[in-house]
Amino acid sequence: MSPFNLAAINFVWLPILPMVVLTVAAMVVLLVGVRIDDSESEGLGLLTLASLAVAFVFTLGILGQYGVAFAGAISIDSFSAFFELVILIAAMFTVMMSLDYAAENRIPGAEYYSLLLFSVLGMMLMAAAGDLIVIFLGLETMSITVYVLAGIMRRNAKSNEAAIKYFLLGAFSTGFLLYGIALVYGATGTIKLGPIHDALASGAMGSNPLLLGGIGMMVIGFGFKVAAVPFHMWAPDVYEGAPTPVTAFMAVGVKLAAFAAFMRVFMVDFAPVGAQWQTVLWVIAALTMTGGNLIAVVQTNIKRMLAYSAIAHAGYLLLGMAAGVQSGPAILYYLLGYAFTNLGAFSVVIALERRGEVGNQISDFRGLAARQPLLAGAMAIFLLSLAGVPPMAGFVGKFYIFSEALHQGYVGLVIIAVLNSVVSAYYYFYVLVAMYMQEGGVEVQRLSARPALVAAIGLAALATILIGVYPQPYIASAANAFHSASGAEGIHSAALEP
Amino acid sequence: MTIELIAGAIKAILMIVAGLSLSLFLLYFERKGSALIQDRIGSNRATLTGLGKRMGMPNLGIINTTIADPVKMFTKEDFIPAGADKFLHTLAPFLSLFPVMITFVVIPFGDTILISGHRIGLEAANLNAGALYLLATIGLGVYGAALAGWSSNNRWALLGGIRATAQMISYELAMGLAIVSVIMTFGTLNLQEIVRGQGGVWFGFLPRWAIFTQPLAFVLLLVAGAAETKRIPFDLPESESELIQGFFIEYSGGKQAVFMLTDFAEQALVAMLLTTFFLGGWQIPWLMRDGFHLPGGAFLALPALAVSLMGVVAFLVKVVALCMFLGMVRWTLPRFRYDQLMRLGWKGLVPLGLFNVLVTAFVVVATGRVQ
Amino acid sequence: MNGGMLTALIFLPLIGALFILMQSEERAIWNSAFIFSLLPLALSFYVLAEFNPQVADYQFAEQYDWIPAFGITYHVGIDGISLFLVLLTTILITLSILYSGGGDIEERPREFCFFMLVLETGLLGALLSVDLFLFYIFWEVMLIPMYFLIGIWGHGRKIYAAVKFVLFTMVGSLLMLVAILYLVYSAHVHFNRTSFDLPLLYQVPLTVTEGRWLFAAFALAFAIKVPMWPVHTWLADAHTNAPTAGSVILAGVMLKMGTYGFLRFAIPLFPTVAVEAIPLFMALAIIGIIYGALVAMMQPDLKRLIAYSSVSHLGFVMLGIFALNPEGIDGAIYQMLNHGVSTGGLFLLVGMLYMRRHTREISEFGGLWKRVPVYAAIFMVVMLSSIGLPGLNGFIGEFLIMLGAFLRIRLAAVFAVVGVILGALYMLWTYERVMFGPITRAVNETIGDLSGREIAVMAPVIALMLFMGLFPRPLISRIEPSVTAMLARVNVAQARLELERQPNRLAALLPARHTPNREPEMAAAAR
Amino acid sequence: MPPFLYIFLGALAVVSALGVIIQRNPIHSLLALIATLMTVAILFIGEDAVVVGFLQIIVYAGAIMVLFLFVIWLLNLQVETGPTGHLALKLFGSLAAALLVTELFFILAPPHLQVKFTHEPVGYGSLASLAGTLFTDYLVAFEVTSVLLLAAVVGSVALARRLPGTDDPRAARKIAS
Amino acid sequence: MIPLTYMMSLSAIIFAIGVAGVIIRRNILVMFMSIELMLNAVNLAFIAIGSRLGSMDGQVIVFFVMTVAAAEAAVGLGIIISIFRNRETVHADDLTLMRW
Repeated sequence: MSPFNLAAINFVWLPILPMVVLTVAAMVVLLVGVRIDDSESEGLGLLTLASLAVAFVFTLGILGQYGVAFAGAISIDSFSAFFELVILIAAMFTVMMSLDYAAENRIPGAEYYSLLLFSVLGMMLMAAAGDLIVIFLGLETMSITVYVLAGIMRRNAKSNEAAIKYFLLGAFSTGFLLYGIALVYGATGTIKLGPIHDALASGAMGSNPLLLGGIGMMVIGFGFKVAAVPFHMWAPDVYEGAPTPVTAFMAVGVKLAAFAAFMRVFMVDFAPVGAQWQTVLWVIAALTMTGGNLIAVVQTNIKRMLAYSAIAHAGYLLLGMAAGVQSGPAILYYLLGYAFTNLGAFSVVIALERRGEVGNQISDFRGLAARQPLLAGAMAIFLLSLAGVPPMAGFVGKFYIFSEALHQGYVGLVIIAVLNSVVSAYYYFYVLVAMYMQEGGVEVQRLSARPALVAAIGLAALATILIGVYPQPYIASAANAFHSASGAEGIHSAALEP
Repeated sequence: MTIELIAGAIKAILMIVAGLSLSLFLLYFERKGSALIQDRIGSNRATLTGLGKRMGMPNLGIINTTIADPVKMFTKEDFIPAGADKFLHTLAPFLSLFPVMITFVVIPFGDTILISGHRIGLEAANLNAGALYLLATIGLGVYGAALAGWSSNNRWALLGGIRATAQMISYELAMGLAIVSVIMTFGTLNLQEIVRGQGGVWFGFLPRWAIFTQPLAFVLLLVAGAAETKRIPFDLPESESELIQGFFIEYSGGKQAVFMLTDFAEQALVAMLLTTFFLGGWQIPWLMRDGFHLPGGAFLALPALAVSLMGVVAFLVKVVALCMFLGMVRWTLPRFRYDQLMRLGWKGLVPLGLFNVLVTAFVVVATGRVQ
Repeated sequence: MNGGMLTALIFLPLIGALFILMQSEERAIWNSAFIFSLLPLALSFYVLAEFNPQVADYQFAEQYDWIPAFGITYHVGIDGISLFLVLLTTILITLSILYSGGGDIEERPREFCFFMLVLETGLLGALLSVDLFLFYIFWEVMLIPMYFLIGIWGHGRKIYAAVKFVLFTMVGSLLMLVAILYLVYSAHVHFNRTSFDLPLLYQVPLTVTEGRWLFAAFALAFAIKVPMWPVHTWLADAHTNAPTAGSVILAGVMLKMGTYGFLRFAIPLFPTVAVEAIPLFMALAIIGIIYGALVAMMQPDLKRLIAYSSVSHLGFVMLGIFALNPEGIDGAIYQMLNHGVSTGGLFLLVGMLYMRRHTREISEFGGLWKRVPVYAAIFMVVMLSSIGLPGLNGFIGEFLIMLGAFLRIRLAAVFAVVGVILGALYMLWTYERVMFGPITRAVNETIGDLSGREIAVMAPVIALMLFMGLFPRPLISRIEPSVTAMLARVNVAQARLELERQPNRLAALLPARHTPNREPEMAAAAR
Repeated sequence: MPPFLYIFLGALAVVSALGVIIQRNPIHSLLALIATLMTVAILFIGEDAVVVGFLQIIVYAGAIMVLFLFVIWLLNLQVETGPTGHLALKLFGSLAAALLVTELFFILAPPHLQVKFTHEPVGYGSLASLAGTLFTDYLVAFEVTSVLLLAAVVGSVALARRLPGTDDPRAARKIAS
Repeated sequence: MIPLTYMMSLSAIIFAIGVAGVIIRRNILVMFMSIELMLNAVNLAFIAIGSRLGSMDGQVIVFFVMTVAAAEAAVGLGIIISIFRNRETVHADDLTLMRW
């Protein structure tokens, strides 16, 4: 008889049901899309939107459940559900932004939307992974599709360049991540997250150089994905060159997924050896915040500026990670606010953009407030949130992370972060200056003919304020989510009964 | 231990030599056989009998083709065109021949024989992952043609090389799928075990050859194998009328000979694969270890050594017959167009192969032969 | 009965702001803005009427859970320190809107009114918050409208001024945020309870080093806002380039946020450090007074002149605060109100002049009194109030401050007097250059006197000056209890400091690290 | 695997790997890479990873590398003329690599290398054990690879298929200029 | 069996060569090849560790890595072709449309 215990696999459909939905939807989109002209791809977009919504509903079912499925490959907990939900929201926003953009720029619809769905699948896997190999495969599914999405405007030289740069550095970082996994595998004898945690928690591993090497390599690998300085050099070029909805998707979705995996591996499973990696993250966080913010100041392209701002925000998030397990919920909350804010900001950029790269410069925002007061107002909300001005979501997120970091005694790092916030205010406010205090700029066209985009902007603005003004439920769910992964009832509990 | 090593070495050399000499015979068949089919005389010095018709000159007959041809070619000038990549140009023919030669060593050409108490299997290397080894080495065959085409600094050669590469990669897929279904049927990667699994009979008379359980896979392997050999109707990489020999247009002398040798060796190899996977390898219908068990119930006892040797002969017979068949196909059919070739590969053979694998999987599961 | 009063006060302007966003007709915008500024004004007078002068603690207090995860509550309350600042805010906002509607702001009135009212919410919220988190939020919220007011409706290098203003303020406030977080963390360690509530945080025991750092962070934030020398450089740019209403609010109310912050947060939270820091801050205050006055004297631009006079005046306020005795602080608060009224009035007047001539260069004017006698008269009153002429409001504040400073450090009072003299000097000199002498520019011949609306704007200002100059008692009596309560903490700290310097006195009473439950006996000892 | 074989293969692997980054001609780099792949595959087999070793040859050397070859042809890459890369970059690269090796050597030095040695079970590395593990513990991962490959196919088609209505941009550019 | 240290050292050397290649070379294709070198080094490490641990995990991972490498190659080469069509270069230093 087979030496393999099939009963131990624990087939539970619930956690992968949303992913199955997405996979099927992607194939349907591909098949349907064969006969649809690139300039009429809105229908495909709506189909994609609907499937994401269905996946969203199914994902809600994971909330409150705990355990592992598929022989430990999938973790069932609110942590994964939280990230999956936010990722799905980000994807929905991306689709809403893309509906007109894709058709207008003649992006091949079937490929675009199906790749988007595949990418979301990869991200969700990263969030729900229960072993390192699923993290790796999720990461690759996400990355490979995003490489293509970045370069999907094939006749656009910038888009090409973005794709190749992202691809080369992404693949390069994958090598480091894998080597890290290999070393961790050597040190602990397993690649399943629960057993790794148990092995590390037993205390015998404290200073095993193999483990430390592995952790270091994995930091490099994840550092590339979250665009932490000094592994950030791809981000600005890629953000600038990629089609704007894809940029939004990268700035939010990829970052969410990368942090989901990063946090699950480091803050949950490597937590017993936290002292070993927190110092490294300290340095990286400081570099990332400072580097991102300082270079953002001199940018003239709004996408590039937002890219550096995204790097800077990764720095704040890394600050949370460096501060240790306590700040886990803060990072989750921050990511939630960050997601809406950034999606909104990129939506506004899309609203301004026209074929041929008009509308990508900060100077194009000049006088926007006079012509489109509501659009400018929404952008102002997003920028203020990014700058961390109360009462927007960005402020409470920063507040949360800083306070947790301070409670862990990271005063120096918090002060660096705070000074960085001032620097960041400079360039965010520069856009406000352009919108409200200067003349010129580009005319916004057809806003009324783009209901999905307008809806995206409005919803994002609403969410940015709501999450900031009344944060309690989101903080509670973030805390609940994080503790479900790291707490006693987390991934190490007995398998969920099917 | 030692004797196994020595035997292994001997068997390997034997097998390679056999393969190569088979190629030489194929060269002869190529000359005369095609002439026969196409109703022409062919090369008139190449006769089996060897009796010269004119001037009483001694006619060396078959030797003329099999020995004199290579000797002549190897003594010609080895020409490397200007601008060619000398290193790769020299390396390419051997890269082409080498994978084929090392593939021969895993083909089982007979059952075991007992020599001074040592039971020696009649295959050069009895690999547990033999089928994978096959796929691996066949996969490497691409590089010879590819690099020959590239290194010659000749656009016909490059075109030929590209065609060869694309074609071989495409058809390898179908070939792999065919082999996979056979592997699934027998549940092993070991070629000798696959052959052994084809011993015995169904219904009292039908040999348990895989061709009867996997007819589709046989056809797939046959077609894909023919394509792998880059011969008509799949000879687009070297089509004389378009590319004037394709990827080895710039080769002369010994290296050219090596390429030609590779062609015939590949043909022999494909025949061996077909024999091993589908035609029972060295199995002879109704012949067991102890002798013939004919369907009617008749029994003819034979000594074990004789049975083994008969197996070797049977293997050779099957291989030669298949070689002839492949040759006949070659001499009969016209050439494909390149798009037809690709369409056949990707839209015909690959889906069929996948379908076959799927059906095989269902059957295997249904009959409960899962480990 | 009084529940929800302060909430209504804070959020009425915000509701008004949102309401205005829906308006499109210009008249309707100004009218509704004015009405929505009158509502909080009325409410604040109601609060004044209901305010109990005997109680030192927060009145009208409301407290609801807001973000329980952080122990953050929505806690607002009003006491003697904030009472009149609230009134000042509502009055000045109303006047500014009234004034701006009269032609000063012509483009994008909707946004202007929106930002003004949001600004009012921010200012009132910051004044009324008892929860530190809430305070911080309003503290930041008031930044943004002011930024837009300067940047959109300002003059000259308005963008530079706006950005400079925001960045300066942000540096301080974010460091203060860190300090707040640290303080809350210490509270968490000590009371095992996370809370941003001010009364609780007053009790947090800190080591000397911690206290110094935290005080430094708070003090930096507030000092930038005040602005104290040497972090005052944003002020001149912001004032000069802001629109009139912006300057009025900036000088009238916003600068007070800094001094208010010292009184409400920096000093009572860290009394020991505050006592230690008296010499430093008094020195800075005096430098500010004299420096501001000297620089103001040299300014060719009226607004810039007033801006630097603010530096000087707020130096007085800081001097009073850091006298850390009832006289000084009462005087400081009184002077905050005075400065709000008189500098606000001055900015309004300069704005009116600017509207007529589109310049503020002093050299452009001269001999105006003949053409605009009403204007000149009002200008005179306001200016004299700013100088501190007895009978007008400025005198009371300056007197109290100098008294307080004298009681603390005599030399300081001497310098302060020099400041007063210099102040009179540059103000009168300016007045002379603008109003008297021959009319040198032909355009000045034709400028018209104040309109009815402008007089309506200035009348309450004059009335306030007279009232505050003649009847200080009703104000001081309401301010005093809260100040005394606050000073009790300071006195305790001071006593302890003195004890530490002379350890043999009452050494038994002193624990190595001061704990809050010993406070009553300490206070007794101090007396 | 006997030590001499390891030394031989290891040296071969290192030399050919160096060849990848030293060769000026992309095709030669590619050949060096193929050589490395083959050597590594043999090392795999020597480490009882027979199936994976052959897969390495079939998939990597037999398929992926041919793809590279095609692209090199398609792009008609010749020997790079002029200096390859900047000197500073070269220095930096070599330095980084050297540091990495040093660090890894430290990590991998015998006193530190603490791996729980367990004897291989029967059938280790066979197709059966590989497939068994693959379809039980790594079932999800395996299914994901199918999605991954599909996504990759869709992606490369999206990138490389000829756009409707466009010809070679180079031709278009020539006409334009 | 060869000591694990030796195998891992070999893998480390190849990995480092790959890293150096990515940094040194400016030809995108060769950079990509160097990345493949890195992946191979990783595979070697996995195999070596797996066989010492006696678990099949290492080999399974290698299987996955190869799959991923194939997918990456397909997409990466697609991108390279696409960029070559537009720009007629595969030199990383020529891709300077975006700076700072």
